[in-house]
Amino acid sequence: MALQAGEIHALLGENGAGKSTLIKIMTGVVQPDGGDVFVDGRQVRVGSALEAQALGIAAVYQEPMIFPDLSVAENIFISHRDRGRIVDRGAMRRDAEAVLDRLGVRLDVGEPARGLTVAAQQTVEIAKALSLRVRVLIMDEPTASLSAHEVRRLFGIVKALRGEGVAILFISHRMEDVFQIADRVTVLRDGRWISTRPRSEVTPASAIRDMVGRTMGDFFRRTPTRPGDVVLEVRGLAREGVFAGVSFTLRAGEVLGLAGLVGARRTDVGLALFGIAPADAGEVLVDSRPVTIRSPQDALRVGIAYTTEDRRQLGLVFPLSIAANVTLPTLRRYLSRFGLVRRAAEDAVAQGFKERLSIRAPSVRTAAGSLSGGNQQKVVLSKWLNTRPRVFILDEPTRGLDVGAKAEVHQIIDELAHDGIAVILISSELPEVLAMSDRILVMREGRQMAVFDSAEATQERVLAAAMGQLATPAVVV
Amino acid sequence: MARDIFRRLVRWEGLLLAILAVIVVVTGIAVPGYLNPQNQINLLELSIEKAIVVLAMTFVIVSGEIDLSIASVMGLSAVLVAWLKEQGVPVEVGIIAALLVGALCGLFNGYWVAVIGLPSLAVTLAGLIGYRGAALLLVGDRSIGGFPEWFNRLGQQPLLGPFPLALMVFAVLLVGATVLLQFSGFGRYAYVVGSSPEVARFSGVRVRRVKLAVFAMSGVVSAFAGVLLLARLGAVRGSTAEGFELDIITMVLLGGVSIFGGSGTMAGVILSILVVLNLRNGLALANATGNTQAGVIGALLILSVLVPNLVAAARSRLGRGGSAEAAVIPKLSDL
Amino acid sequence: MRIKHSTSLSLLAGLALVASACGGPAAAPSQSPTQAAATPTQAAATATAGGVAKATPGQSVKMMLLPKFLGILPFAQANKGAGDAAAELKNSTALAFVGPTADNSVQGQIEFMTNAATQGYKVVMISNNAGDQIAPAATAAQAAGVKVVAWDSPIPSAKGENLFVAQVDFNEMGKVMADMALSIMGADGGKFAILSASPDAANQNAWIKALNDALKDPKYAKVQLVDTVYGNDQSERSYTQAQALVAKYPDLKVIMAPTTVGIAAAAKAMQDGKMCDKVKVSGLGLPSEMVSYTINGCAPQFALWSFVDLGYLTYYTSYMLATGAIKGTEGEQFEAGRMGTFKITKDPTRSAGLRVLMGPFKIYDKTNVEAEAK
Amino acid sequence: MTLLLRRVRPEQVRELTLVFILVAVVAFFATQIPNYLAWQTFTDISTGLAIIAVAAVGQTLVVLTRNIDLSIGSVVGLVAYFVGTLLAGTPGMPAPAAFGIAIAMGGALGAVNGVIVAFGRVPAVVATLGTLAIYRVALVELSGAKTVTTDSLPAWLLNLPRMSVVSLGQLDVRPLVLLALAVVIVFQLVLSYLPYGRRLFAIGSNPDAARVAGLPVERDVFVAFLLSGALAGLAGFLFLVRFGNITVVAGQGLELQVVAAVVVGGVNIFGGSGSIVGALAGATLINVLQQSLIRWPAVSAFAQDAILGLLILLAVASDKVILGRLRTIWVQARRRDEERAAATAAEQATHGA
Repeated sequence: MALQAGEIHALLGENGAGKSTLIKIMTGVVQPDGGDVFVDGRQVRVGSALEAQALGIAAVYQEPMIFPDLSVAENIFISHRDRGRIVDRGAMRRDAEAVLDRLGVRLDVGEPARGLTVAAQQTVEIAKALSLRVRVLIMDEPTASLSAHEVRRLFGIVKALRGEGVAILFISHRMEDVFQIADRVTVLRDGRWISTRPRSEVTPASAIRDMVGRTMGDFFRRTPTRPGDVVLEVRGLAREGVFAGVSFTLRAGEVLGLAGLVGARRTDVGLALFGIAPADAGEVLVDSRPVTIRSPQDALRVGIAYTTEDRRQLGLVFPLSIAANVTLPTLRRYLSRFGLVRRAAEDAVAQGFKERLSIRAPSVRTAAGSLSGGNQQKVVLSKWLNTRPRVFILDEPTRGLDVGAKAEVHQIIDELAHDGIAVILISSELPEVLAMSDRILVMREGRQMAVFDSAEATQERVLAAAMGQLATPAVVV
Repeated sequence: MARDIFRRLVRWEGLLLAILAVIVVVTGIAVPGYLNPQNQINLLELSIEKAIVVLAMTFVIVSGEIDLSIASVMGLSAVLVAWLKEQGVPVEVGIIAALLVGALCGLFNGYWVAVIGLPSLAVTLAGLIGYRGAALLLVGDRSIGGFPEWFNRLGQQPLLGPFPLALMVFAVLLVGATVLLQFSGFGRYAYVVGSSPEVARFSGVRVRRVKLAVFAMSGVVSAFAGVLLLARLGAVRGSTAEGFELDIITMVLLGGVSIFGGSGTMAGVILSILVVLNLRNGLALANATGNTQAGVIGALLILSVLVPNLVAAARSRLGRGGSAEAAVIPKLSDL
Repeated sequence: MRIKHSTSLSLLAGLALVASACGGPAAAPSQSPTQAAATPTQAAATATAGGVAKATPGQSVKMMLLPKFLGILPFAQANKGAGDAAAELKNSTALAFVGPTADNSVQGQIEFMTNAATQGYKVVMISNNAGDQIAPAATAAQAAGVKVVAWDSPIPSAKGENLFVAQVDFNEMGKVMADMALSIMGADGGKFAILSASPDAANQNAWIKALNDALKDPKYAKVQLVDTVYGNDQSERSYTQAQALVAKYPDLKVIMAPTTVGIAAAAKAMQDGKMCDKVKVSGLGLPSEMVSYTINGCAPQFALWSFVDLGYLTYYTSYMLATGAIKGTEGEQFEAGRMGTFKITKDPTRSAGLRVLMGPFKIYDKTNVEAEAK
Repeated sequence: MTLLLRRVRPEQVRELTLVFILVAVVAFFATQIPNYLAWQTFTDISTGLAIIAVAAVGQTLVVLTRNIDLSIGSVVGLVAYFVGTLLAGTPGMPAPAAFGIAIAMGGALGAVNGVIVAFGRVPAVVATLGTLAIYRVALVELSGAKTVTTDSLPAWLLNLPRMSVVSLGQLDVRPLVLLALAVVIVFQLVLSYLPYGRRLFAIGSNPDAARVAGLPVERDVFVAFLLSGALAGLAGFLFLVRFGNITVVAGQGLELQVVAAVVVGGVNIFGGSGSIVGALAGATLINVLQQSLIRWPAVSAFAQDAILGLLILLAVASDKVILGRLRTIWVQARRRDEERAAATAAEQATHGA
């Protein structure tokens, strides 16, 4: 596989196809078993991350590799060797702001990265790669956490870099991204090279065929359901300084999409409903009865479940087995009279989910951390489905998943609706929200801008609302 | 990867088992009297209180915290029983009071750690000083002895066959702790809270409650061990059990429990207790000074991790590439 | 030096030997086998009451010298004395000088005592740091045929102890300290404070008690003891405690430290604080550590005894006890090589126990300290 | 006030809360202890603090990288003893040589820790618990039960603690204190302004990311241990200077005091955040509490430790509470500012239109 200067080269492949390993080899994190790497025609050995840097290879990882205690500016410049022997904080701040400006992002560069959202953290990663004099830039799912607006901005930068002669290896599960930006497309499958073709010769269908080795249907479509009774009613929910005035109702079997740009505070609404960061004003009614949710235990009691957007940090206990993860919120059900865990029962229920959601793992005793992203997400879903929720909040459930896994998750969401569960879907991928939701609530900077029915929702209208271009907030309940 | 972790785990406990076997065989041949059954009982009995607290400490460390105040709680409980006896309170009542105070000490630690969110190192360091101070406050510069005959006998004479009470108590607690850590819901929570407290919180686990319980348990068990120590020694002073904390933590860590929480098994800890006690006894019988004993155990602590790591690194360099990840830091396998 | 002592009365008077000496009725029947086991079977034991027993050199006796911990001078000196005695007595089994670490002293001593029986030791000579906490282990060792001879610091209740080889008379110690305080302060008297080892150091506590008793004598009417603080036998802590005493009592005249670590640290603290003119330091000290302070007047007077002699006498006594030359009963007299003749008596400073008193004190001042420090 | 709040975030001034608590403590004891606010008290406490402070600086470097160095007490003892013996044997040795040897020896002992942890991948607690014992054993074996006595030490060393560098009336600033202060300042600057210092934060904050970012993690951690050892060696030298009499128990238990200072000083025990100044503030706070308690006539020797434990806990707790409150106030102030800015911007936009 060859990567040319001034090209954007897309790399496609399902999770587990070997993309991440390829990145790790190129950035010197692991050593190859065989084969060679050439830079500018010279054979090189990328023995360490440092050597990769010297060769001008930089990577933006799918899971942000940030330093939570360092400031944004420091995160950007920590691995720079050319900034003199003494750290000039003022210059660093200015330069950091300049780099972020190129990305069109405004962040407080003095703030510790700990407090940033995943999206912002990823932006910092990109800024870090940009700030190094890169010749080869590897981007692993850079758009996964960005909203459409930011994606456009990013692509502008990527194209500019291409113009400067930088070779860009672009890895994404979003077909539309790939076709919008890539010059050439390479597909990997099961750790093997399958094909490299100019974009013009590739269609989404052919790419997917190469990736999965079979033909797949179009983007997912919901099967219609008949909504049942109102399960959840939210009136004027607010958390001081975070969001305010969120109101909606949700029926059994309905999917409510939460759309908005980064910083729209959608996740915070989810966290408030789940009791992690409780709301301090407003009312929540479940089955028309007012409830107080001050903790996740409260939420679980009334049948609200929540899957986090940060699967890596907050989703699973990696060293624990699949079964133990699945039963974590409901462990009490699997205890014998003496408080011992009934392993057989636990395994049985996990096995059930393994089959139902086709979790690919050797057994339910396998450590959750060893699974691929898609399968991890299915374990997370199993864990919460096992609480038999009435309301299921899914925060970015398909982030970082490949097409196959994504489709499976969509399938699951559809089934949830059919089973009469009320679903709140938080997603930055507008097509996903549009395709999956019955209604779409659009937020902007902590305020509810509009609620659309799926019939009246279009990409343009939602985006306009998310960017605040509606004259008055239209609240359609 | 899971199998890999499992192999690693087996390797860790296998390593300890191998070390134990070598110690027993070599000492058995070289040191007369070592294999004598009475000696085997002695070597356990001499450190049985520490071994008991090791069990509780394992829970604390697995759940990602540390309790440095254990030795001071042991001292305080022993002193309390003695002081109450002086005030005319029967020893039986004194023991119950000591256990209660132990639980309170543990809950007090737990409150600041779990509810207020202070680092356990700081809190229990304050406890280390404070609880010892409370013991000193009660006895001052005195030594209190003269306990009822039944109490001394329980601590100093064999109860059943050649086995003293404390040994049997340890056996029971050992089984209990193993079941609790490896097979119960509480143990599962301890691992989860230690491994990733945030995931636990997002999964509806009452993290605070788990931590409070772990600290309370640590307090009660330490207090209980303090009472057993009192019975064995027959007298108590302000300094009783001083400095035990480092020995106890050493045994837990050698057992393969990660100081960062979330990993380690009771089997490893038990093997570690046996390794340390047998080694110390073997050396002592061979006329090694306490200094030498401490040095050998210190070296063992380092080498037991270092040597396998170096071997693994060498192997990965010789063989095909791959990660030079630490080989024997045991991780939690399929729970 | 930390020597443990307990003020509490013992329930059991201990050995039948001791019990008969005390005439106490409390001797438990369970102790009888101990006596049987401890009684030497050798017919060679020929000491008669009133006569002076002599040692029979050349016998093989496995003996252990167990200090509080290893690594400090006084115990090394005692080991040297014991080694001298072993050479004189031609004991073919080498003396074991083993001990715990300083931070594991109590627990370590109990372990060594328990293991001694397993190892087949005939005598354990212990400078006890565990107070009465060693008693059960010592009693068990005796039951297994081990003689337990305490030196430097006894087992307060005398339970599990055959004999105590005392360096000086503990009551005498109180008077010596009071005298030193008075002589330093002069006839006008004044305030002084004690800087002790740890609060449960039984030796120090016994001496402090003796000092308090001694101060009741009208001779010391103007000598006022204002405070007792503890430096835990650590230089760091003792040093700051000495500083604090001066801050707390501006008119303090003497710091009395009955511990070698404490006295040196206090002297250094006064010297560093340029306060030697105001506050003097006294107590128990090693001449080699104190010589400069004595010469420059920071610590004009202090006392100690010879640890070499103590080790020598302890070894001699223990050897004779193990070989049956003496039985370890009250009133026996024996000859201890170069040190002359000693007598086993009741220990008047404890409620039970037998004692061999070495003595005497040596008071050091400008005139004699340099010679001794060499 | 708001301007200040806007520019400075609470984390950056977290040491101030400790200073505030310290002032409160001093004010309290001043009402309780006669002649407490005397220069003599300052001299006594500051000189004693110097040793802990120097060791705490080294410990901070290590803790920032998500490691810990428990061998410090033994290193201090071993170096103090070794250098003391050396000086006793060769009285003509110049002061800088002794000073250098102490640091070099400490550095060597620290390097052993560093190799085991950074390259041998042994968890730091395990490694340094081991060397804590081993270094102490080395000291006991090395000593042959001999004590370093003040008498055998050269005069310049004995005079050092009595000297005053600055003497203003009753205020004496000892060379030990100045040296410790210099160490604190130098290393605070290293942490703030050298890339190495920033990397220590990065490594402790996220070791995986540090590796991926190409930071020399192993080397940096190794150097942190080496520095910690070297500073412990320096502390050992100060220990020798101050106490003169060095036995085999010298420095025993110092590691707990140092770790306490660092933790109370707000250095995160899991790495990534903290400062040298904070560690100094922590050390000062604990030391002032200790020293004040033994000077407080109202409290018996037996009650001191019970109170000390409680006070340390209260200090740590109030630090946390105050800091949390400050953070809230700061966030609110920031938000108001932002809203105001947004309003102004909107206004300008309308005017422009």
